[in-house]
Amino acid sequence: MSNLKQLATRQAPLCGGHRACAGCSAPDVVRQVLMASADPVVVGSATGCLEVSTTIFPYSAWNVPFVHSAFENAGASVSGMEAAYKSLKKQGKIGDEKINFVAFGGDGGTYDIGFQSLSGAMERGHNMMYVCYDNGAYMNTGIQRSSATPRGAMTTTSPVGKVIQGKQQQRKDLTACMVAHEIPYVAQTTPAHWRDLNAKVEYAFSIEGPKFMNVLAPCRLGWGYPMELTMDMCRLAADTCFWPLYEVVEGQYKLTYTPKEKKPVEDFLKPQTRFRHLFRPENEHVIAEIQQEVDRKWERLQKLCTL
Amino acid sequence: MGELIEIRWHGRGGQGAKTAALLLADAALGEGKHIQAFPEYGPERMGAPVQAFNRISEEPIRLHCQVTNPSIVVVLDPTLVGSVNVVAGLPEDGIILINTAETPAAVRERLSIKGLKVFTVDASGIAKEKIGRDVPNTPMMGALIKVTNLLDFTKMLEDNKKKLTKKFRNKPEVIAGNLEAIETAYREVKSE
Amino acid sequence: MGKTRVARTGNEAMAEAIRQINPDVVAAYPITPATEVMQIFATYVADGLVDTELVPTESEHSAMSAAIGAQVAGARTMTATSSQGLALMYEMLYIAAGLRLPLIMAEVNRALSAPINIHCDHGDTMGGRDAGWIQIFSENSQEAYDNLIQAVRIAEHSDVLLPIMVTTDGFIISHAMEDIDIYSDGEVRDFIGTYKPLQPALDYKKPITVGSIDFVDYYFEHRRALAQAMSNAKNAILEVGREFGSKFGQEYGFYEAYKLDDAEVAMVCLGSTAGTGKDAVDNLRKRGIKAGLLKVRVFRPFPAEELAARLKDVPQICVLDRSDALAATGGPLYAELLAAMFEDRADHTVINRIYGLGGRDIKVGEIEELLSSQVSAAAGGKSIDRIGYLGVRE
Amino acid sequence: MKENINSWKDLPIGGIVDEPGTAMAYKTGDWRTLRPIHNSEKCINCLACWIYCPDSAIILKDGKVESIDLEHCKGCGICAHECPPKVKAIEMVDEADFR
Repeated sequence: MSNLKQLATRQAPLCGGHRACAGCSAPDVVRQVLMASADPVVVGSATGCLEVSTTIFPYSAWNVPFVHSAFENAGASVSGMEAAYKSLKKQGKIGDEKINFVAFGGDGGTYDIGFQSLSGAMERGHNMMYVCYDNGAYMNTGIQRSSATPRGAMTTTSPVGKVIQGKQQQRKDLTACMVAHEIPYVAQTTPAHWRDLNAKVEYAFSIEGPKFMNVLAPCRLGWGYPMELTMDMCRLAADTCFWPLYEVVEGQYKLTYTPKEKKPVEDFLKPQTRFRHLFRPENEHVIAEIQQEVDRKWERLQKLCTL
Repeated sequence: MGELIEIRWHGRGGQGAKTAALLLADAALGEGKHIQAFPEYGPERMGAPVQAFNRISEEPIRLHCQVTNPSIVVVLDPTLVGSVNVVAGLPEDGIILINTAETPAAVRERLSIKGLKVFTVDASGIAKEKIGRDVPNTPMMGALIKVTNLLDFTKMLEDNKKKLTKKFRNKPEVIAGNLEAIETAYREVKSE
Repeated sequence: MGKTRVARTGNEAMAEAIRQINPDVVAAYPITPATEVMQIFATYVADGLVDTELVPTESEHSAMSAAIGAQVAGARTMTATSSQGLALMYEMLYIAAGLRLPLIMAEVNRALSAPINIHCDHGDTMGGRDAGWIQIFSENSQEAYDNLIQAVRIAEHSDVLLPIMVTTDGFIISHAMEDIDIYSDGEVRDFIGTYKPLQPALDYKKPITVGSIDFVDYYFEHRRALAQAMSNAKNAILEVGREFGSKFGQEYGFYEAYKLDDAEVAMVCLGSTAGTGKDAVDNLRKRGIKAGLLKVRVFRPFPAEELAARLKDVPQICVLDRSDALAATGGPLYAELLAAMFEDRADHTVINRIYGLGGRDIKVGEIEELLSSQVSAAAGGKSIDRIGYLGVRE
Repeated sequence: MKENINSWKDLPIGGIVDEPGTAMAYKTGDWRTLRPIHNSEKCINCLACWIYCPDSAIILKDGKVESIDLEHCKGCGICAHECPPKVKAIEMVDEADFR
């Protein structure tokens, strides 16, 4: 694990001048992930906020090679790049320096439209890391629900109406889906826990094969909280066990952070306007159900960690 | 343009009609002829009646349509006779060669065939005896050459020997069996 | 020059060409009738006969996406597909062209659903005709093989840098064995040369950003450059076709004319039907009808002027389309050929200006200026460019 | 790469941006309504502001916070909020005071 002084000596992968919203966490995810690599990186990306805001022609915020082609194909696109690297290296057409291949996608490009492409890339065993920056909705197109949107959240396609109030379904557990791929490394973290993130990414880069990181990425626009609280939102997600920090190495679960005191999920929901309607008396049962779900999953995770 | 010979093969899915067409094309190519070999494609699976086709010519072949008026028909499976119209499109002087133990006269009577030159050979019987399995397509090649003079028999045999040697390097008995089967069928094919 | 005459199906011939090209990366997903191309090629990979990394993706969309990734990275990359597979790639076809990647595709023409049908028509290729891919049709296995070899040089030509698809007719060619001439590995490799990517993404010392977003300020200019590349492809196709002829014996151009010089009636078509058509022409001539045939080899870029010029003196023309544009105006070849020939024969002057791409504004004054300049050109007997652009930064 | 490309003929092939970090030429500082003021006397150089700044606007020199890149800082206030409570070396002040 590197400390901040060491990380500060690394080349900044992303410069200023990009058009992400003020207080956006996605650039933090990118910077922290890529600075954890001591070797050169080549980055691929799904269409989404990150890609759009960082590559407005002729302005690119990327200091490293960056390739975007479409929304649903970051897994496939980076697997092609990795195959090219293997082929050209084998033939002596390029040098044999190690390159770390990283794919970034939002929850839309990862949980939903890009799920098949991600699954294929992981199954084929490419030596690459896929990082999902999960902000829990299709923020780039104006906050529509995704399968990562939590139960109860208000989005533009899961609005609060007279008979239906917010998203009716639980979120998909993508991290678990990736564990089921039996790849060498799967982890979940947040950018607020930079030490945790750094340790996970450094480890991931040290091993061969496909790696997957699910990184919570608060969106102050879609979540509706004051923009300076971006990192606090991550901490609340971890401390309420809504978003536990853990890793799965070769199938072995390990919690990498246990809150000193598990906070009620209300603490995570309350500061966000997307959950505001849940605090009306008639909806309080939804919060109770969300809490039950968080508890159930937290208990299961703890059990998995003892296996 | 030189004479274009068109052949239709009838068989059942999995029985080797396509392979027979490919083998014949390959042998013809070995004699410097221009060739085509193609199966009929549909959703048929193992056992269904299928067809395959050949075109053989001294000149380059440009046609890319189906063969509807072959001058030669080869029937690999005797049980097809009567259930599939195997003589469809054959001209008056067309040739039909059938894998069956029956005589040409018996087949002609059973199918009420008028005109045509009918030939039969018990290719399955020969294959079982010489190769040990019912793979009628190689002996049928021998019979086909006997009744059509399409290719030089000695050269074809030589060509087959080379290919079989390559394919069955470790099974000399299969090579010998195949060659014997071709020769036997060449000798035993029955005309009217 | 070493030629070997062999018996090959269209799929085998394409797989043979891909083996000789020895691409750095091949990414593909199986689909009838193109499946065999990759099946055969996979055996070459398994036997170590090529240096290729084979990426057997989970869909055609991912196959094209992986191919794009590989080509962007700096690898010479190929794929093969048909029908629904090509349709699933459509989104990525446009992107491969927009990114100016000289990808090479072996495409086996098959009808599109519904109803599902595995046999040949050209509807699949036609669906991608405006995607910015060069499209070359093959009459037989020999042409499929020859065209794929030329495709590398055309796509990678420095004036072009566009993806290219070489098509064959499904089953009719793909699964039919024919005798063809195969050239030696060495000569094919000399002909295609080595691939030198312009700015490979793997070059981390010179980081580039690929696939950025354009707003109204740049999109039209990027598309204008793409259009120019397609226009430049015409010369490259002829140049490569001539060089191929001098090296391997058979020269290729935009089309093949058969007994056309004195023809009173000519058929125009794409693909394998041209061969059948030649036999029909011979038969008609025996019957005293002066028939001829024009086989269109290159559909994109569409050689409009050249085709119109070649058919100028033929009074009766019959266009055979193996696909329907479902536009109530006939097939695509018919529509495009008709447009090409209209210019010489019509009483009207019809010009075309491409405008407003990527949201670029069009103003009242611009329309006034355009129409008035057309009127005054006509009044003054001056010529006016038939095709042009309005509002792009020249 | 030229910032204002006039002709389509001058564009890099394939729409690529052929140099890294060209976004530095684009100033997002004018998005700001609050301005971070860094007090180097209070600063303990823990670099929390640097690791969390989404706009790469914390300028370091020899591992210490030197200044804030006001040409690109969008004024989100994460740096001030993440500065340890006992340190509070960054203060957000009204941008209007500087106009």
